[in-house]
Amino acid sequence: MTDITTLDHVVIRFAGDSGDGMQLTGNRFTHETAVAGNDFSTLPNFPAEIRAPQGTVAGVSSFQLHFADFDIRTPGDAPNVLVAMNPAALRANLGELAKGGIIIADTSDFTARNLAKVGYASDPLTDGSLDGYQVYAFDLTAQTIAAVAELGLGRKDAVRTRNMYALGLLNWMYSRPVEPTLEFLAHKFAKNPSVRDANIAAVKAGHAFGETTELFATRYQIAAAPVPPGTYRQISGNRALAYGLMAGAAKAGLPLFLGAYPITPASDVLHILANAKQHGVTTFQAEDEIAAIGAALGASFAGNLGVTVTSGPGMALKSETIGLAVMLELPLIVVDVQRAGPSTGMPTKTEQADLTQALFGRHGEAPVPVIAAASPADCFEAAFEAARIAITYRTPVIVLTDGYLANGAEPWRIPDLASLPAIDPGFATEPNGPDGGFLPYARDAKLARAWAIPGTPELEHRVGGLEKADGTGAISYDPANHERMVGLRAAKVAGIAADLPHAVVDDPTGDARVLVVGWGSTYGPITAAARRVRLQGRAVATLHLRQVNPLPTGLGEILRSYERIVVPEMNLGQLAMVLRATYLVDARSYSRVRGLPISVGELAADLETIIDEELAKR
Amino acid sequence: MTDITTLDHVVIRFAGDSGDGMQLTGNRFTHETAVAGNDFSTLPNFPAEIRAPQGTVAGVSSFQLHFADFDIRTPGDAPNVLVAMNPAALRANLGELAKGGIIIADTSDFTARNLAKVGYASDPLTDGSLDGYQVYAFDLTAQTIAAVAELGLGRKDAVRTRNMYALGLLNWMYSRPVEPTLEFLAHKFAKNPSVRDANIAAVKAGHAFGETTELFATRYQIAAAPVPPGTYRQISGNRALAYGLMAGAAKAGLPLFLGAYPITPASDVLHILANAKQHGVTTFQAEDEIAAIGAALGASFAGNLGVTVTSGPGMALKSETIGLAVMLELPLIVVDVQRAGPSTGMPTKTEQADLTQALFGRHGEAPVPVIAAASPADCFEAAFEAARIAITYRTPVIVLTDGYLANGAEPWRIPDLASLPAIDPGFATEPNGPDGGFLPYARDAKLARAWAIPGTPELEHRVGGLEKADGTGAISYDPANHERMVGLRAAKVAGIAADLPHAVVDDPTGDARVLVVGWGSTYGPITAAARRVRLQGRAVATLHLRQVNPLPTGLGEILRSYERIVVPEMNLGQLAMVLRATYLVDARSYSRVRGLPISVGELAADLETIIDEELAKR
Amino acid sequence: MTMNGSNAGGLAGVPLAVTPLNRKDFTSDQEVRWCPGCGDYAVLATFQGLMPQLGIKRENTVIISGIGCSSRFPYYVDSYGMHSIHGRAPALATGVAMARDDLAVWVVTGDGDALSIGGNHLIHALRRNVNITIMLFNNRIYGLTKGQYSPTSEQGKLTKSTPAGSVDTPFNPISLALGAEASFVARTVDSHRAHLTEVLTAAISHRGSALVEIYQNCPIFNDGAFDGLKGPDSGLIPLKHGEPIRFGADGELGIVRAADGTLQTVRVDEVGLERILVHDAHRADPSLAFELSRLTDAGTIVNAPVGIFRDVDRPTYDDLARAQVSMAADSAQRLSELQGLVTGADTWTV
Amino acid sequence: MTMNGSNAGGLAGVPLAVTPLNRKDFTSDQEVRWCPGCGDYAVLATFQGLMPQLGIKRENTVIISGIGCSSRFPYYVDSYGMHSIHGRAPALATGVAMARDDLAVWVVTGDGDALSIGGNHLIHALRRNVNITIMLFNNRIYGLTKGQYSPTSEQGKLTKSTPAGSVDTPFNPISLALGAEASFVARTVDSHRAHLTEVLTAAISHRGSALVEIYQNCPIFNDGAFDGLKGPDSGLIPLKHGEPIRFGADGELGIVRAADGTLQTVRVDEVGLERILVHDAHRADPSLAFELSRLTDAGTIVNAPVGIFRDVDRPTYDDLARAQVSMAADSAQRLSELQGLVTGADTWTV
Ligand SMILES: Cc1ncc(C[n+]2csc(CCOP(=O)(O)OP(=O)(O)O)c2C)c(N)n1
Ligand SMILES: Cc1ncc(C[n+]2csc(CCOP(=O)(O)OP(=O)(O)O)c2C)c(N)n1
Ligand code: SF4
Ligand code: SF4
Ligand SMILES: [Mg+2]
Ligand SMILES: [Mg+2]
Repeated sequence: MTDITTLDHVVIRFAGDSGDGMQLTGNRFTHETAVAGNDFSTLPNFPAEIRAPQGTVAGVSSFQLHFADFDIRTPGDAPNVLVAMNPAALRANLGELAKGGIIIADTSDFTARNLAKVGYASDPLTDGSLDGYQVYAFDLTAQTIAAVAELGLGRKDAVRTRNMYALGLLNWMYSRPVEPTLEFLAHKFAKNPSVRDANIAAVKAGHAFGETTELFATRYQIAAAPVPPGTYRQISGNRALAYGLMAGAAKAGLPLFLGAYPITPASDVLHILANAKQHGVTTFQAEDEIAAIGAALGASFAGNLGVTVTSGPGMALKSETIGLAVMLELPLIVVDVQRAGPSTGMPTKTEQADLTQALFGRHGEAPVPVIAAASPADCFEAAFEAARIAITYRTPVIVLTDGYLANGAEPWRIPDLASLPAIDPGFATEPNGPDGGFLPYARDAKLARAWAIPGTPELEHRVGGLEKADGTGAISYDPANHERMVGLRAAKVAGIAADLPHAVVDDPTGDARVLVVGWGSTYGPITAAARRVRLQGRAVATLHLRQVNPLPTGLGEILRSYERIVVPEMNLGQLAMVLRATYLVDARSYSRVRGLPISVGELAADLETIIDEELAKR
Repeated sequence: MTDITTLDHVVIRFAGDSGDGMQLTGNRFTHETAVAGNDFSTLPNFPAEIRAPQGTVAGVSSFQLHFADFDIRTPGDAPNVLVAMNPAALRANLGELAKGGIIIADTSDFTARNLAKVGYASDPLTDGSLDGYQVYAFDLTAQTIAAVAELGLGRKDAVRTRNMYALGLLNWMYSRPVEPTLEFLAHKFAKNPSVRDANIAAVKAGHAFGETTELFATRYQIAAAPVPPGTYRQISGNRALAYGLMAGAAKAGLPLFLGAYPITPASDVLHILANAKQHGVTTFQAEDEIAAIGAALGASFAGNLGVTVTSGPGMALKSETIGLAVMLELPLIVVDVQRAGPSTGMPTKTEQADLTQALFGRHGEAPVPVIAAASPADCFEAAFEAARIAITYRTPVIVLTDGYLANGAEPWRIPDLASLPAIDPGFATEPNGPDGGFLPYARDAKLARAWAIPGTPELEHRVGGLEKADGTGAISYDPANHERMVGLRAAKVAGIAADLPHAVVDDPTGDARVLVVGWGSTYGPITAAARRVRLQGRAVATLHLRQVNPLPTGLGEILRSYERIVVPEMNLGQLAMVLRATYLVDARSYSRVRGLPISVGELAADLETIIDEELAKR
Repeated sequence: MTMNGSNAGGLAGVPLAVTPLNRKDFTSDQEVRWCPGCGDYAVLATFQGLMPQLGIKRENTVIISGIGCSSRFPYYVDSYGMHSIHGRAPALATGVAMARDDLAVWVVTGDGDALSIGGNHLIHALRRNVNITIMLFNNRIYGLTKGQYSPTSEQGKLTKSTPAGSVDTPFNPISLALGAEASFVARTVDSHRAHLTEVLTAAISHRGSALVEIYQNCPIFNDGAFDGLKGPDSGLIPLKHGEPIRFGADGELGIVRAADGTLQTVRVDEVGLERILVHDAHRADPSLAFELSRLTDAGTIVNAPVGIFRDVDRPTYDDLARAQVSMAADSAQRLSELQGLVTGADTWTV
Repeated sequence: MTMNGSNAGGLAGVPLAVTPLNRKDFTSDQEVRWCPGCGDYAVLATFQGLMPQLGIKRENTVIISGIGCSSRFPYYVDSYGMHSIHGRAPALATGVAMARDDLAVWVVTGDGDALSIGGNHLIHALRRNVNITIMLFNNRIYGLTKGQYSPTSEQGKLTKSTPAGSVDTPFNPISLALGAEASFVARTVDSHRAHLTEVLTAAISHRGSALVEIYQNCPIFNDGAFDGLKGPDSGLIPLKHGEPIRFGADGELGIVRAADGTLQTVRVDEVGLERILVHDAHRADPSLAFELSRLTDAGTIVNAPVGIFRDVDRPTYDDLARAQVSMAADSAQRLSELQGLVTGADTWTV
């Protein structure tokens, strides 16, 4: 009999060729994990090439899943378990496996030729080089073929089901229910019974293999995580973002218009919204990023909620039109799903280095609110908030997410849309001028200008990129007017802070000397690292910025109340610069620019050193 | 007899309809001023419209000239003398005339209809509203017609020469020689003797009118300014810039390639260089700004010095390609002749609000050196320096000037090109790899990479926007390599500081508590204001930044040694932000965003208040 | 093609004015600021005269322009309007047209705006067949930036940026549009009020992208660019659907298809009227229109066909895109449908 | 048009290799990373085979690409190369070609890269007639971004971004290029090695911009896009200058100019060979080439002319631009001339 060991968290990475179905396997295992009540976080990793040659390191596709009995924040640094479907998968991922971790390897592809292809002189499964790990190596492919033999599939199709065999085995190992997957497969392959039956048989056989073989000494279980009651689903950042945009438009009663040009890792937002046309969503795949934002701005002018989604190189191209939107003072949402730059950089890798571009990447004084999502699910909130601000303040809003958030997934308590706050577009419908005329640049208390859409009688007016006379919006070259308008546009954006939650620090013991400030997706690693640090008995405070422009009220006081401010970012210190300039505090950049999320372990260790340094100063 | 009063400086503004030839008049007077040995600074001001309707305020064209017996830095805030050729010119410019200033008005156009056109209910020349000024009103047009009558010109052509009549009069009034202008006219209209003779007659008649009439109580003279010996010419910023680029290319032995798309106020650089093809300059008027910089970068790849020139909206469009140049590490000069933004803004007005765009307007970590010219003539130095840095460090360099520098002019001691430092492109000609291969990303001591141009045997290689492996330049997705390369690119640019003069403060008495820091064209107003402040007996220090990235060595120490740091900028505090973030000093923005140079008088007065405040704190 | 009311027309869906409008209704309070004598004045006046005739509501008229002298146009028309950024008007107008089926959407642009920086948006709007009407003011020069050569300037053009003469072959805007699959392509002249009115009316009545090239004189930087058309042995070649293509002072010249397949100019009395090529603007294949576009001179313009080169029906991009989109009319219903999507199929409850 | 040495040729000025090169010389050390079965492999192999035949120095070969699967091409060829940014390769190549008259400049681009984001640079390079040779890999899909529809995809295309079918009319790249005044326009197919070699050789030998559209299969996202050409009653229509235009398995079909002036497909045996239209690629007027381009299907491609549609001589932009530029060979001389300019005429001495 195998023991059942209880763990609080596990990180599993499934790795194989692009064609091996690792993403599906990972997603299914994630779903079972979710149903079992664990908290989780996932991160897929695709090769840069569309289809790199089979069996090469460049062609390895992987899916990492972190699940636990507590609320976790990242997909984990180092996997505890590596499922390697071939030598390339082992080669590409071994370096990151935790010391003493488990390796489950399909020996079928470990031929001399395949080993040589990835630079193994001898078979690592047998040459002792994996002695520090728990290795479970067996011919998973052959076992799968045997299991599905009677269903009459050709060899190729039979081999295709080996990912399900692996899934069944993992299900057994981590005490997950297989039923949801069996149902899923029955549904997915309903039109192809033999493939359906083979996949089902493979899952069951994998599970049975765990059950019957004596290979595995231990079986694990991870208790459910205590989460607020509600109905949950798994959601990726790109999907949450798309839904948040739709919710914003719906709550404002506006049609949603997306202008987009495909670009990794933002394209999925276009794909998701293109599939939602029955919800009042128009999508326009433009000829380039400039046309995409241009059409979105045109749609806003016409009374839609205009949105454009892109990544770094596309953001650069949109700068000029964002400036026009600043001058027109029309709602517009510009989403930048950041990837590693500069230039084409590493398109499939993550980074946070577009913050200063978002803040400053326009000519002239062109202030724009900037919102950054903290986690995959938070992309919904960020997008919804962007819609609210854009519409209420008649302003372009930039939303920053990144490749890590876009493709990563986590459980999400599904919001009740009816209870989200309504957004009032407040269209002008009547003249607002003293003499019965219309003043398109007359402002309300929030400094938002009057917004009249075409089709509204009596409110005909012209907007444009030339400086506007205060109130009338006529062209003006008057020096004093220009200074006033530059000031008004800045004040309007700065004033949004009044409408936002104040800055909140998380300092459970109240006596931390070190404050860690983050924005965007570093939320996960920072929160997880702080937890570790605190578990070690050290005090540390954290503060997360969802809105980078304007910065929240009260931030300065909080910053000044700590002795050391650490700002972990996947860039060379962009937020740190802003904090230093704004508050004259010695915020120090903790910079990691590797195309990867910041490592929780490394950050925790570094924070401990820093905390100890500060303590030593007393 | 008229008295001759000696002045140390005068500001004259010539104003008339676009067609009245005010620019020519101003330029000629400037030249005579130069020949008389005065220092000077000029600022033309064109209407935003190509040809606004005659006699309207929008159609007024003016030319301001400041000349003095000392070295001056700006074209002056408020003119002492206004030459108004019609009611519109008076209306448009009176507000800025110094209290008690001189108005010379041509009464010919002061008809009821023309007055009404610009909103005058009664004739200001006679209704007493100009009582606070010295008004000289007479029918200049009629006098001109009379003077040229015998030369047989039609009325229209005769009227056209009235600007020369005005010039002659001013020549008399300020004791300037008329001979250079007579020569100039003889040359300019050589092919059209009757026009030539009429213009010459008009100049002489204007001069004689001053001499003979008793209208003018005083005549003025301004002594020559003490300037270093040398041969001088008058030069505008755009021309100086063009020559600086040519000098840089010539000293490096490279052909110069300009890719440009016309845009105000940068177009003249294209025009000037298009006229210099016999000096190894290729100009390419591209289909847009993206193609312009693309072709320039292509030309650099091929071994030319690639340059592109634009203004704010065009800069926004070039962002993506600047990022590519950062990755390719090739020489490239990007000139932004700033104008008032955001968006189309006020194209004919000046501003300095593209600094943060220059520093940060790209996705990813894409550091670029930024040089800003201080004065029209300094555009030569700035451009030459940009060429040196771009070529030596293989990097794009951004040069910032602005509309005020571009069109303004000042005397320039013509440099001896032969004695300028040589620039070594240092092309790679031989393999540099361990195995006889070529490593395009191998670096020298300055971290500049090896640059081999097409046509060089054995050094074939590929560059591109994807992250490069250190040394080999092959595509790399390796996290550690990416971090290293991001760091190397940043270190290379930061390292340029080692190659530049250290920061220098101007603090004549050594006991100033207030330091005024400027960059770009605020150099003029800051220097002039500091002079005034000092003449009032107050101590003030100034520091000018020619290079904004990297900042010069020693700047932090200087900043920290003053009690108050004031940063006058024609933006909302962009340099102030950088200084605060970099040095954690309380640099305070002195912001004037009016599309106009900062007023010397206003700045001087404000500085005095600030200095007194600081003194009061003791 | 009816002008309004019919589903096929460019203005179908645009509400009709309740009381008749006049040209003053389309005159804004902004002072017109073109140079004296600029051809833009004539086009503006014609436009303001034509708009009331269309019978649509003023507030449902939108004019989007780029940057250039001509692009100041929207300021002077009292409708909804946008003076956008250089070259991007077709992109902005695409968004407007997709968002709303009840607007008449005009684009105003210049030869630099449309064909230099904006060339890509133009050709894509044309191929998509977005329901917009584009007035391209072709003065063969950059006016606003004070006189550089443009992509329609003749080779050898002496300008500030080409002191030794420009060296590139100009675009023929009609050929380019036809190569880009445009469904409606026409040419007219600033000063020919009746022709301008006729062509613009046909253009706005066309459902889909309509490109109208307007020869426009810039007296300041390119004066007389179209004066060659007035010389002897020169002139406009009027294209009228279904009629033989004749031109010259008395229609004495005509176009025939020669034996080698090419189009050639002949004296009508020499060959006989029946041999003169009959214009067919509705032909599905754009080749004839393309051939006719080549009768335009690339250098100094001495001959140029004017009128409608091509006018064919093809579903518009925005109509087709709209047909894929739907939205619950009731907002609660919309929200509940969205709730269903957001919730998805794979949920669990804690 | 001779291949080299002659002033008129596209490679005139490019130095000749001293020792003969072979295909290995044009193979870089980078692992080729396209999907198995991708049509790009075939084009690369043909290109590497063709390069040594041109006889020019390897180091004088430059390949500039944009972004897309096809744009990885330069990495695999051991010449000078640049993998630039999306859509901008023609602009970069224009700079290279203007800066240097001794380089063979190739541009590699895709249907998205060249016709979507890069459309404007493409049409301007063509009208200018810059001496570059453009290989446009048309797979009618965005490969690199994993399968969205492109500006050459047939209407109704189901892709990730158009789950209900795309609604826009595609570009016909040949028609577009001809509308943009291109002097050399051709089409070929990835897998037809001999034809590809012939067309590319003619293209690089053409002095001026040469656009070569290459039908390229993307087995992953648009597999079989050109399989229609292999069906019964379908196929390529080979264009050969000076020869009657015949196609079909045994050349049984041909193109004639019908009485109404249009081109039509007929059975050769029914009308007689003498009535079959003879192709003339050198005709100054692009209309015939344009008409032929329209024989390409816009939907599923069942028929498509291949070969050289148009090949006419016209001075190149870069040659003309270079002719205006001069520079003192001696650097001191250059400096002293510049000193004269910088000093100018209006000086004073203190
Ligand atoms: C991005 C950008 N680049 C350049 C300019 C400068 N610019 C304004 S209008 C124009 C060209 C105008 O020519 P055209 O479109 O022919 O219009 P016209 O003035 O002749 O009517 C240029 C280059 C600009 N405003 N924005
Ligand atoms: C500015 C910018 N926008 C978008 C992208 C994303 N992108 C890369 S390639 C490509 C299209 C590729 O299609 P195509 O040119 O047809 O090349 P293929 O991959 O099919 O060979 C896109 C949209 C990018 N790299 N840069
Ligand atoms: S510059 Fe030319 S096009 Fe522009 S307003 Fe003047 S005349 Fe018209
Ligand atoms: S996605 Fe298509 S075009 Fe791209 S490499 Fe794969 S097969 Fe070729
Ligand atoms: Mg024009
Ligand atoms: Mg493609």
